[in-house]
Amino acid sequence: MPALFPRWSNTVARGSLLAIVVIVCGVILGLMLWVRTSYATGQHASIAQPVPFDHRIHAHALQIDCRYCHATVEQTASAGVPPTAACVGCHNSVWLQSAPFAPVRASLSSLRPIAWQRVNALPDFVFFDHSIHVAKGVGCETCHGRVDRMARVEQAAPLSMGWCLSCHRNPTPNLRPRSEIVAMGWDAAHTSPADDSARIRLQHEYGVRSLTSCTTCHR
Amino acid sequence: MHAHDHDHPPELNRRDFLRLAGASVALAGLDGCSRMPAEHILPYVDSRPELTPGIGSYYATAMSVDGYATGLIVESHEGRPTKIEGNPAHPASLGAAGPIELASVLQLYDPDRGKSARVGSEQVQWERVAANLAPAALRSRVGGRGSGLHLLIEPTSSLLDEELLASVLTAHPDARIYMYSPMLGDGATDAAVQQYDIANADVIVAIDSDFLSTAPFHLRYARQFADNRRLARPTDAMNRLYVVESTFSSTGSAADHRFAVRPREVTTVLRWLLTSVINGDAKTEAPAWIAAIARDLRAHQGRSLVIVGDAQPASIRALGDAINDAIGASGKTTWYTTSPLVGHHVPVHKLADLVGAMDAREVDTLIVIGGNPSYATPRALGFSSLMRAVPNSGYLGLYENETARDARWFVPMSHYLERWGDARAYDGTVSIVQPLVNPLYRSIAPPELYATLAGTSNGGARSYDLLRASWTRRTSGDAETAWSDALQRGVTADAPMSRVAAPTTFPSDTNPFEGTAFEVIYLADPKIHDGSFANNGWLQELPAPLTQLTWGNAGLISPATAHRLNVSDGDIIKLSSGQRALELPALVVPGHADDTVSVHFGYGRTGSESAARDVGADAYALWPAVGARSEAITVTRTGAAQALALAQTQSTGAGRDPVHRATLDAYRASPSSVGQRSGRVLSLYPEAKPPDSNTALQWAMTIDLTTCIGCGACVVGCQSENNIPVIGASEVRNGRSMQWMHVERYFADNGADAAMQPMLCQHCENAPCEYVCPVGATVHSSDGLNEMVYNRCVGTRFCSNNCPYKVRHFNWFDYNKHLSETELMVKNPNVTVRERGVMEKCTFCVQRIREAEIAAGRDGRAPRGTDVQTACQQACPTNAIVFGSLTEPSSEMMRRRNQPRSFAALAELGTEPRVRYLARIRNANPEIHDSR
Amino acid sequence: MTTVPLRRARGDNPVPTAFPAPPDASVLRFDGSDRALTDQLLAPLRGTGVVWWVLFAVSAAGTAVFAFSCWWTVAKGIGAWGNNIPVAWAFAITNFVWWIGIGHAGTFISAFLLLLNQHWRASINRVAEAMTIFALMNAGLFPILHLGRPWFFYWLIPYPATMGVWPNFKSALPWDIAAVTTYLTVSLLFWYAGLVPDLATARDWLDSRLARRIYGIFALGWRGTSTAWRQHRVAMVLLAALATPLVVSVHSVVSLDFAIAQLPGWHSTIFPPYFVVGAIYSGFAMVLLLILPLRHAYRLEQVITERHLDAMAKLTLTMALMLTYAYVVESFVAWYTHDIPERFTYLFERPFGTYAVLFWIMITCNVVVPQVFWWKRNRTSVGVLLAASGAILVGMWLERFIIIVTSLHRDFLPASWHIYRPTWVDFGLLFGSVGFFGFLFLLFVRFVPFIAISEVKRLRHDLGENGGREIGLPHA
Amino acid sequence: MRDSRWPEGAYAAEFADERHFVGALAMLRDQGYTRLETYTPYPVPRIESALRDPPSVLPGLVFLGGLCGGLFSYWVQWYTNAVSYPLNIGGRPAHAVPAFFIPTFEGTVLSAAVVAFVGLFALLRLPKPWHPMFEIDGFERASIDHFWIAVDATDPRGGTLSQQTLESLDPLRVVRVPATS
Repeated sequence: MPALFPRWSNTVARGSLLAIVVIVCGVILGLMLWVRTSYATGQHASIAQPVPFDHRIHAHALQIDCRYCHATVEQTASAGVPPTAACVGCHNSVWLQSAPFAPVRASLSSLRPIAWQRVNALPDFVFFDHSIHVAKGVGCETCHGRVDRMARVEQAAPLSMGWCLSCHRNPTPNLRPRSEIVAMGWDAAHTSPADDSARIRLQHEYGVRSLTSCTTCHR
Repeated sequence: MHAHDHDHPPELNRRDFLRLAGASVALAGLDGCSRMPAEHILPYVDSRPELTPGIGSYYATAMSVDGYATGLIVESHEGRPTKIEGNPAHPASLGAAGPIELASVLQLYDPDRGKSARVGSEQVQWERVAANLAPAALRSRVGGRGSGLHLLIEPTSSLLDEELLASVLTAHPDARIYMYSPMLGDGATDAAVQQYDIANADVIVAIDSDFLSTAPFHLRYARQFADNRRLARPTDAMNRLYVVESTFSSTGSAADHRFAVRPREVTTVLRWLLTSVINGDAKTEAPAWIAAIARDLRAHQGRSLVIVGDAQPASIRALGDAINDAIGASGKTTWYTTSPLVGHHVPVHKLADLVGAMDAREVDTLIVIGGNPSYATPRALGFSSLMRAVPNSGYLGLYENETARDARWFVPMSHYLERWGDARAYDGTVSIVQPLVNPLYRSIAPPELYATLAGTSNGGARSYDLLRASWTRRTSGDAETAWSDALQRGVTADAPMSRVAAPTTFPSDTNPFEGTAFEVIYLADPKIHDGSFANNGWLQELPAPLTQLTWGNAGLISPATAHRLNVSDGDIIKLSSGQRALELPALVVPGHADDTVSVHFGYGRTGSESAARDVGADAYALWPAVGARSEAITVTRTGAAQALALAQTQSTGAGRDPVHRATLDAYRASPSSVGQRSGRVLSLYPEAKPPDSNTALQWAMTIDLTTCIGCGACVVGCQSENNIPVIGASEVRNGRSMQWMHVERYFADNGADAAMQPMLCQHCENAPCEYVCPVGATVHSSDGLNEMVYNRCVGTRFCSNNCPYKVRHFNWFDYNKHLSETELMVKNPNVTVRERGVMEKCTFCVQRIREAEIAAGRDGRAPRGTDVQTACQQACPTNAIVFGSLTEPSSEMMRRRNQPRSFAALAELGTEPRVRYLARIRNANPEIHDSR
Repeated sequence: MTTVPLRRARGDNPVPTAFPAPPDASVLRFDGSDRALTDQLLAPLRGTGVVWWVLFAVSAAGTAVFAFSCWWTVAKGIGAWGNNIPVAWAFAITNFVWWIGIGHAGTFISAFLLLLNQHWRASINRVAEAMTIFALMNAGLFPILHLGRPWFFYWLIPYPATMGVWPNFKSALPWDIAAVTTYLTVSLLFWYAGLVPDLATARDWLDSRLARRIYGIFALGWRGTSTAWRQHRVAMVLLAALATPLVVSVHSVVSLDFAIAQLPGWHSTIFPPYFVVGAIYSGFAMVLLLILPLRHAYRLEQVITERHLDAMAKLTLTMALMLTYAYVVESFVAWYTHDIPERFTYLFERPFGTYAVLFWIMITCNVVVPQVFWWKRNRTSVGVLLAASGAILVGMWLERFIIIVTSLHRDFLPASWHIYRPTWVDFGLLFGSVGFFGFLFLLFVRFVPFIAISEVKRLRHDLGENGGREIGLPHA
Repeated sequence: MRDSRWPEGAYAAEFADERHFVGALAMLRDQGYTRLETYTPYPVPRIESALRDPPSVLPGLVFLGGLCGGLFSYWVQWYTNAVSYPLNIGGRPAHAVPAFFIPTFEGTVLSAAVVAFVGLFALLRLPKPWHPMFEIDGFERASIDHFWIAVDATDPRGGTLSQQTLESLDPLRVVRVPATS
């Protein structure tokens, strides 16, 4: 009667042991990496809006101030999505007749708002306040990226808690003069040591503190 | 409709809320967990400066209970009212609000409200009903002079209503108007009401009067009462309150001396007191304490006061007037004014007259406006069946309740937050009632019905027009400015009611009933009043003052009586008198009068209100007659039993006395002995660093147990501000109450005294809950808050075990799962709605703190401790709760905290709470030793 | 019984020898060939009788109840249990502590006694170890099931999360995780390492080629070379040396779940030793409850002799006395503190309060009943042993229940006091977990050599040959 | 393991009795055989005196394993609670030595135990489902009640002589064992 197992089973046995170890570690490691990818965070996902509003035209070409549409960014928690009326301000009736404006027309006639898709979504237990960040000298660009280069607005930052913390622990590098709040590409243009010392001055001027208490954001 | 708005700028502001509901719900943060659905952003269609998303807006309005208005400020988010607060400018509020007012915002969103008009069982538009109510149409029924037309209205003090009712009478000269509410009884139609000035009364004797928590104007009285017993220094003056009552009331708990007497002894006490006051120390058969009180009253000529409860018959209240005359109180601390209720320009009749008319088949058309007479009348009166017999009966009300069931047609009435109107406070001050939202359902306001009846409109009239018209009519000078001013301040310039002489009634000289075994006393419920608020979960779940009973009523009896009847809490007893009988569970209350059973009205509802149905027992079934305060009764033990939903199962402090108490004299003798017991404990760890007050404010709270009357306003205020769910009777019975603020009650062992201790998270600097949490879901903030991070909590519940105050509450189930869309709208968008399986607890209203900080940051200034008021503090009628920062020594909070009588709960554990209590000081009369 | 002190056993060999000193022969009375011995000890692997099937069906049903109760809890929420505020912990944690405790005897017998050269352990350590593992598997389920949001249990483990937050190691619960995980892992390794030679025996002894292959895989190709035996012995002694401190540490850590809280009835310095004793105590009871039927069913009277029963009973009695001491001291200290809540909990609430009946049942089971073991006759009477063990297991469960619930339901502020009443789910989980334990144990008995064959053979040759003179002595 | 490399196979002898087997083993040693291996159903201490083995390295490995485990556990706690996100928890210091002690202890024991277990089978070169000895019919009894001695065919002393030497010890039988690879 031959042995229970053939010669080559030795190799198989050790191979499979190795495989088990590798797979288990691999799965855990893989998950940890995956949640950090943009697939998981929704970064740079292209989101279609009911109206093909192009920030490149409005923010870049026409140089319209962000606050013209996002009017409440300096007063309230939410930056504010413009009321349909705001479009009509510039887009006269002739313009309104074109196909892309159909939702706008519908909204005006039905008095129902345009259902924009949310791009930068935070969980409901996170209370983010635009006004205070703006007041403390954190620019739009810092979190929203080069909106003036986006045909469709996309989420520029991971919006993970770790990401928030990185700035809340050390806000100074992300400060800029309030006058430059809406400026695009400002950070890239201000990287000299002089700018760094300027930022430190701003920190004192604006009374910027590192806030890492939980209830700063969770209430 | 939108174009239409522009005619009415003030109303336009708060219209489009249903349209916004979607966005609002999304903002409210209904899901505590991190799974995120694709969300829509719904901006406004047209820009409106006064309605900025994310900023709460505040509007002044007024709510009437039994016709007496309390001025309120209502917070509104994206067009949906979420929070009620008192209006400091209003005499009946002085900034405070009672449980009923605070909870009324939930009633607005009540899914059980009547949603559409009907005739018979057929759903119709209001206009259809209105057509039949036009004078022409109606005369064919009720005769040319309208003799067949009878209106039964709930008490109202609205000038507009009175005007329109007058015009109804012009259209139907012989029509009759009746005004009824069970709590006012026939008093509703009295020409005069008695006013008190508590602020200037140093000695107060309250006889069967809960003037601090249920009487009209109680918020004002409570504030004035508390202001005279703040004791900033031990040597400060302090007023003195004697309470003589059968049922232990909030007022009783605030008393310096309380005497429990049987209802029928009230007359005796009054007569004794009268004699003693008049005859000085002349010999009477009265017990010593009567004489002592009399001396005290006389010693404070003109600065003393005797209050006899409104529920007592006029003949008995007349005795009180006599005493007040004798002690020089009349004209100084008490006086009479004309009643603020309608009836001065239109004749209003008593309910009895209507019943008579219905009996005599004289009623063709009966229209009931508000109230709920089919339920809230003595069953013996048979109102329900009489109403059914009326050929054409209609009901305008919030709910399809018992009365609606008896009415041929029904029209939903607008909630006061949905309609325009006006109302007088108890002292006659007029306020404009302005709506916060468009009616949720196709409902109308009484003025619109009156206008229809008067023929001034064919049902199309809107109360806004009617009000503006009437306003312009009665305002001399610039009506517009006066109008906008009235809207902003919440009160108008109108003069209060004029003083009148006391009504001449002859004091009764016979006791109502002699030598009976048991008596029953009927009381307005401190939570749901006469039953009109029975469908309000916040009120039903609010532990009743002193009894701590939720979701229902009980027959309250004294320990001695319980022993005599051989019953204990929950045993069903049967009260019967002749044909009338009532079965309900007994509840033993120390300090209750012996051989007396107290029963509260408002329970045992059978209407379409789902939350109210079958909760408690219906006292109206036993009530002998309108206005009856008490009667002789036989009490038997049925042997059945029922578990009561008690929020607190222990009645005394079990020898631990968590509340520090002392008499004023003892406190003055040695102030330090009353306050803090030291609480240093040894630790393996180095001494914790004192919190850094340079970088941040250090939040703290001080609660004065001397002025706390246990009314529960703080509890409801907190529930409303912090999205605390309603969990129902069975969960309360399971000990799963969710209220972050709980007014704990400790009876003295002899029942003579009851101490109240509002218990909330103490925000300990060495918090025991924090170091046992495995995931750091509860940690300390740099400004000294004990933070609870719902979204980090995994629900080990270790924190609750280690919390010596047991102020943490756990979401055993998903308590928000089955809320209707409207109920979701009452949620505060600035507070996370907690999901199943997480802990929650008082946060010191951290959302308000952070908003204040952000606001300060926007303005580039440092936040101040005084920028923030917590919800409980705001609601408190007696200002017993103050909040602020340890870094501001001059603040009221710190000044109180530094009083010698301040102490920390369970200080010996070394938890270093940020909440401090002020010991309960009673201004005892040294001459009296036998409080009972 | 004679023991050889570790020092003498160690000699110049870097590790202590695992071989016992000259034993008295009463621990093994098998008079047959090694072959016969193997045949008897491996018999269950060839199939079992109807009794096994009946028990299996019962325990399988229990397992189903367990599964359903778990599902119900997760589906509905912890509200399905009777827990409330103040009694936020109740049955689940009681079960957790109870099962962990039961586990301890296994390690005590297999590791602790191995170090102490208690030769008689050879015939019961495998069963004891298996019991430990199954008890721990049960215990491990409860804390997770007990969470309000069990799906986030991994937040208690330190891993680099995108949230940037970590567990709080000042809390006793992460300590628990560490302790229980360690304990379960070490027990498993110890058990399996000891099992390998017997799996090899099974592999070589069975007939069906498939069965032999299956056992062969788990035997890892063991062939009993001298090196293998030597290293194996060293490894076993090392593992035993590592497992032994766990016997003390694990339940000490569990006791800290309570002791670090400041609750009267929990906040007590005596807790760690008190819990350890209680744990081993309940564990012995469970071991007895398991081996007595086995002994009868597989006619192992010659392998598991009266000497074993006697020794077990004596140890049980010892534990009972130590536990009694702990009870007394607790109450004395409470009285001595003059602290009102402490006195209330220990001197009033427990003996005379809401749950007084349970308290007195507990005293009877844990203190009174084991006193029967003062008499030799009782120590060796199967009936008495079974009855006493059952009583002790009930008593120990009640002890944990009383510690947890009576302390919680009336603590500092009377206003927060509230009674606790369990629901059917609570009972479903308790009895279900017992069923699940039985389920696993029956499978073990059927498919795994439940007596350490090689050790027994070794033992019996030590007994057989020259009075075992040389045996267990160091080798040059 | 002495039997893991048999380039030219080995000679194996089977014994039924422990005494006889031990005696035979001693005899082989005296004759100068060095590449011996035994197969027994249970540990036979006297083998070790016969074939002098070096002391095991396992204890050393286990000590190192425990040390690393302990250090790592403490480091994790210190880094997470005191460095990465220090929080004010109940007024206690972020670096709470007494608290960190317990997980450190558990970490030590855990890693030490894992090293002991893995180390054992690594040293024994297991798992190894196949071995030339398994090719012998009836070798099964080596784990039940029989004792085997194997001499490497390349043993300097023996070589082909081994067969006779083994037979001279009068075992149950002597068999030729195939090479290992």
